Amino acid sequence: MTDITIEQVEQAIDVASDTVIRNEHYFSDLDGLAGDGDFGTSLATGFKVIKADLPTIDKSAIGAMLLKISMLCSKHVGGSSGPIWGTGFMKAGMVSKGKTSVTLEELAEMVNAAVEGIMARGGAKLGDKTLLDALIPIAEKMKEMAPAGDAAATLKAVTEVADKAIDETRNLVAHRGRASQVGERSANTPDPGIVGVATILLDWCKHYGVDYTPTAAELNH
Amino acid sequence: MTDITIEQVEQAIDVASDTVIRNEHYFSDLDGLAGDGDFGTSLATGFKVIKADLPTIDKSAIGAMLLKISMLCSKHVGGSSGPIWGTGFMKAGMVSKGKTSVTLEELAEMVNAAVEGIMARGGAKLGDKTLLDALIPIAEKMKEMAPAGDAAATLKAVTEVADKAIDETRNLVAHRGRASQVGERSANTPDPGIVGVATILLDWCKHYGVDYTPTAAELNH
Amino acid sequence: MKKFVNDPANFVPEFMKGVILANPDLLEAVPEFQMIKRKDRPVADKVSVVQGSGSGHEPAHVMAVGPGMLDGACQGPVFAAPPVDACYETIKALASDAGVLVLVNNYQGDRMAWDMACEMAEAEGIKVKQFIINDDVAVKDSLYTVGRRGVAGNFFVIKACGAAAAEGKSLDEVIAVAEKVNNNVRTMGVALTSCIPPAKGNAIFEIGDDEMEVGIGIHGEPGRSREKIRSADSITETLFDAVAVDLPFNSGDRVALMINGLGGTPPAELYVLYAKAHELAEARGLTVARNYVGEYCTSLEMAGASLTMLKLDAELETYLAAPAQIATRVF
Amino acid sequence: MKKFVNDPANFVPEFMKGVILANPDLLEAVPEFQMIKRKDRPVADKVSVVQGSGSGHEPAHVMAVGPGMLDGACQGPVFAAPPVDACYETIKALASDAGVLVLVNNYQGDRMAWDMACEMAEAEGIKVKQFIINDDVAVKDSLYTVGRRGVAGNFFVIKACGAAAAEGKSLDEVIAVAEKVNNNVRTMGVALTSCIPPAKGNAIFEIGDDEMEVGIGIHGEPGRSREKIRSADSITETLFDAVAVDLPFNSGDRVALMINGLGGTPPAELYVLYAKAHELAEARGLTVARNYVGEYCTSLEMAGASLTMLKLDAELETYLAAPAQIATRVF
Ligand SMILES: Nc1ncnc2c1ncn2[C@@H]1O[C@H](COP(=O)(O)OP(=O)(O)O)[C@@H](O)[C@H]1O
Ligand SMILES: Nc1ncnc2c1ncn2[C@@H]1O[C@H](COP(=O)(O)OP(=O)(O)O)[C@@H](O)[C@H]1O
Ligand SMILES: [Mg+2]
Ligand SMILES: [Mg+2]
Ligand SMILES: [Mg+2]
Ligand SMILES: [Mg+2]
Repeated sequence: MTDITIEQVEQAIDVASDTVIRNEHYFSDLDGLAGDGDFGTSLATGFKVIKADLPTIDKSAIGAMLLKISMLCSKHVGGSSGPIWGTGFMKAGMVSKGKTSVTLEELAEMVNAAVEGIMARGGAKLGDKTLLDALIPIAEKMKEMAPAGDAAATLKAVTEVADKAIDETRNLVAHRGRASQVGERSANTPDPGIVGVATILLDWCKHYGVDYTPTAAELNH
Repeated sequence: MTDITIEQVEQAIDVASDTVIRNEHYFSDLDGLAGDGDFGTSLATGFKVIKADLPTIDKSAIGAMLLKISMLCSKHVGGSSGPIWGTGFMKAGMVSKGKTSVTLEELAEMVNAAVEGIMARGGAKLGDKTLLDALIPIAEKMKEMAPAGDAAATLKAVTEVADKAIDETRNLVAHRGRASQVGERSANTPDPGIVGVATILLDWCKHYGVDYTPTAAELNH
Repeated sequence: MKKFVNDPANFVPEFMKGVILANPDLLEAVPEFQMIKRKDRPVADKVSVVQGSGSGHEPAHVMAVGPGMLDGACQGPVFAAPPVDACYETIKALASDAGVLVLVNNYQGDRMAWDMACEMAEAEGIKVKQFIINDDVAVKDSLYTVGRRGVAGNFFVIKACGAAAAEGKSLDEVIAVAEKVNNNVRTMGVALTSCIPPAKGNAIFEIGDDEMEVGIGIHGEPGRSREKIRSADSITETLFDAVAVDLPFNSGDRVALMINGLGGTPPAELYVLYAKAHELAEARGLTVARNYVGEYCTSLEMAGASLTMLKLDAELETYLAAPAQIATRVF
Repeated sequence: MKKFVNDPANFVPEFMKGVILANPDLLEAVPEFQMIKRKDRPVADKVSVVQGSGSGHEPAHVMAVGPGMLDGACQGPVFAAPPVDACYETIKALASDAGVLVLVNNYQGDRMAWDMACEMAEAEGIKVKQFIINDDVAVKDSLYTVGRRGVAGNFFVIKACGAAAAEGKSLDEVIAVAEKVNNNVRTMGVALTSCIPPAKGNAIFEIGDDEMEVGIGIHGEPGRSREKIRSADSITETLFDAVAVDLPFNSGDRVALMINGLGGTPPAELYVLYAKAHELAEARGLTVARNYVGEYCTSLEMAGASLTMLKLDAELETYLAAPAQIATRVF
């Protein structure tokens, strides 16, 4: 097995940026069902800047690059997503300080740090119907599979986790974010954050030639 | 010829009070055509108190009684009519201080004092489409007829003056009071103040058995 | 009716009661005459400054009673002059050896009521004079109407006269101050919505969703023109130009600039207007020495604003800077 | 849209510009971060008190910057949290040896933004702490939501902390003051109308001509109940009772009582509410030691009001009485 290089991380982020930008209106529409309809725009606004700056930002190390991306989120991403995604990149960056490449196990630790950071930041728990309902099981799955060192298999597995999370949380009531203000009315709508995470993973699968057939309607729209 | 006693003045005011009270809604409706529709109510509110207090108020002299009535107007009559009618009674009272009866010529002086007071108070001139368009010619007519000492003939004459004033001012534009705010739209409406004065005079004719047939529609409604 | 009101007939006495309960040390009421006065006035050697007009313009007029402002005021019903006897009793309650100055906004009802009240008070030997305020440039002055209305500029006349009276100036000196302010202050307003007098229960005029009334009177009197709503900056230009050319205000003048909310317009919007008004003043070469942004003379819940400018000199700047206190306060 | 607005995208920077132009000696702006700060702050030996939240609540939050109040604040878009970096830059701009206290109203967006900003600032060695304000009794506290919202009670936390900081109290001492105020202040509001965020262009919620929303949030969040409009007194009873039983406020307590206008309700109506609230307080055996009637925390042009009560002790009374100054002023 080979390590994941900073170039690969940069590329993955570039691909994710395209996903977010392409789905701007779709993600906002999903947020509009129970939330305030700004999720797609907030995220896309930030990732447009990230994609534009990516070639030129500090790439002395993965950590440095991720901390810079965190800064861009904190400046350009509005709503809750700013601090949520900014925190994720920040925490992942802190555990990858100085590294120009990481093992799959180290990547798992980065994801785990991001998840714990987001939980601490927003106080959401598993089942609150937030993107953590995808990220928490993803972090566990990565921890479990990382030792085997099969990046492709791991990507496919976490994509499936995120895919399933969409339908598993669909009928829940949101307890965080704007969607929580409408209470019961947030049931029977997908959580846009979870859909966002799953869509990024699905695009990574496509990009890296990992074939996976999603089940959630939002991934086949 | 005999003088006009304080009892007769009191009675005339009592009759006028009935006129105002009976026409409360009609006068307000007329004011509503171009003004703010409060004339009838404002006047009636005051004259209800005047009629009630009349038997008991200071009747040591005509002047004292009229000054007291002026006070009641200043307390209970709203809108412009409070100071207008209050001023009229005040000025008439001041020139009849200490008198328990007045000659027709003294009565003419009282009316003239009232008219001058109202002109000074509100700054309206002949032709501004206010009750002064009735009162000014009335004062002149009384001055002219008083020496002859025929009260009935004088009453009939001034009633005719007021009656005519209604139609002579109908097409004018109001330059004073709330009606002046609507500018041109105040044309082709009768001035409620003039109608009020004419109606009181007409009722006095009826009360004193002076027969007069009015021409203005508002006096035959 | 989207209003906080009990029996509409009690609207005025009830808000006045609130003013008294909120200012127990400073003010006292004479409910019979809908009058509010300073507890510590009159005093023999100081001119008393009083006012009284229709309700619905709060903080004008009773909420403008306090040290350095009015010594007393009486309220009429919403948008209607107070009865003559309330005006008379207000003069009497504030009568002092130095005299009473009545600041009358130029409306026929108010003028006649105060004129008669002053005559009655004088007949009793009370020293009293009236001064007529007419700062509204929207009305084309004319022989055939009562003329220009008194609107938000009233605040500056009160503030300056209140300060002069507090200094112990004589009645004639305080009147001279009123004259100076009134001769140098100009106002024009714009309404975006109508308003609903509680007792009436419906709007005093109709206005379309995309319309505004430029030059509106504070009782909803028609203004200069009914127009389509424009941008805040463009509206501010219209108000500023009308005011600036009227005096006129010339390059080099030091001015006080006020954006007054008509009741329904929130603070943020008033500051949007102020930003533009300030720039226009500077572009004209004026120096904004003092500024006022808030509600000074409202028209119930009407959405809208007025722009007032006062040309200053050293004397007026001192009077505007003098300490003062009224019911409407922040802390 | 019956509003004074230019390009809605510029609404916030434009009203902030007005605030700066109106307070040139006191305040300065950092437009890039929609921040306004005191010109004479930070100083090393004094705690800086800062805040930042969505716009549309003026005078909260940037208009509450001034001596004895906030030292700095940043604004987000209308009804949306400021970006993390604006919060971070605000902390940095007011950083002092004594430390920075961030007063955060309890909304997830604000909390997360300030939490991350504080973490970033601390990472740079800046001494900073947060305090969460949540005085809105309308929200039933719960494990499953962010909990009670911070509303008009925010004013009292700012006022007391500002006074304590001005006195030179330490960061922990100022936080203790914030805690005392927040633990003793309760608010509930009612909306008669909705409001229109300029960029949205339409009402944030629908409400019938004869309806009111009791327990409204300042962003139009649904409250406790949608009801038919009742008399001012009856509405005041509902607000007062909800507030009074919550703490609870007991006979013998000295309190500060606030009637806060939500933006579209004029002064007279607020005093009608105050009159009743004051009577209810006295009927409960409370002593109203200080009162506040006006606009402290608005919701754009929403017609409505909130009632806030703060239980006082000697320390808090001193802090509320301490001199202070903000953009929103009368004279
Ligand atoms: N406290 C939280 N912790 C983690 N994720 C959250 C939290 N609150 C909201 N989210 C995620 O953010 C998404 C909404 O993002 P966005 O619309 O930008 O936030 P806002 O609710 O402020 O409008 C939700 O779909 C949810 O997945
Ligand atoms: N300045 C004035 N001088 C004399 N009479 C006047 C004047 N203004 C109005 N009036 C008379 O008063 C009548 C209206 O009375 P009222 O409705 O009580 O006054 P307002 O115009 O204040 O509502 C008018 O019909 C007119 O005859
Ligand atoms: Mg959202
Ligand atoms: Mg009338
Ligand atoms: Mg208002
Ligand atoms: Mg308001």
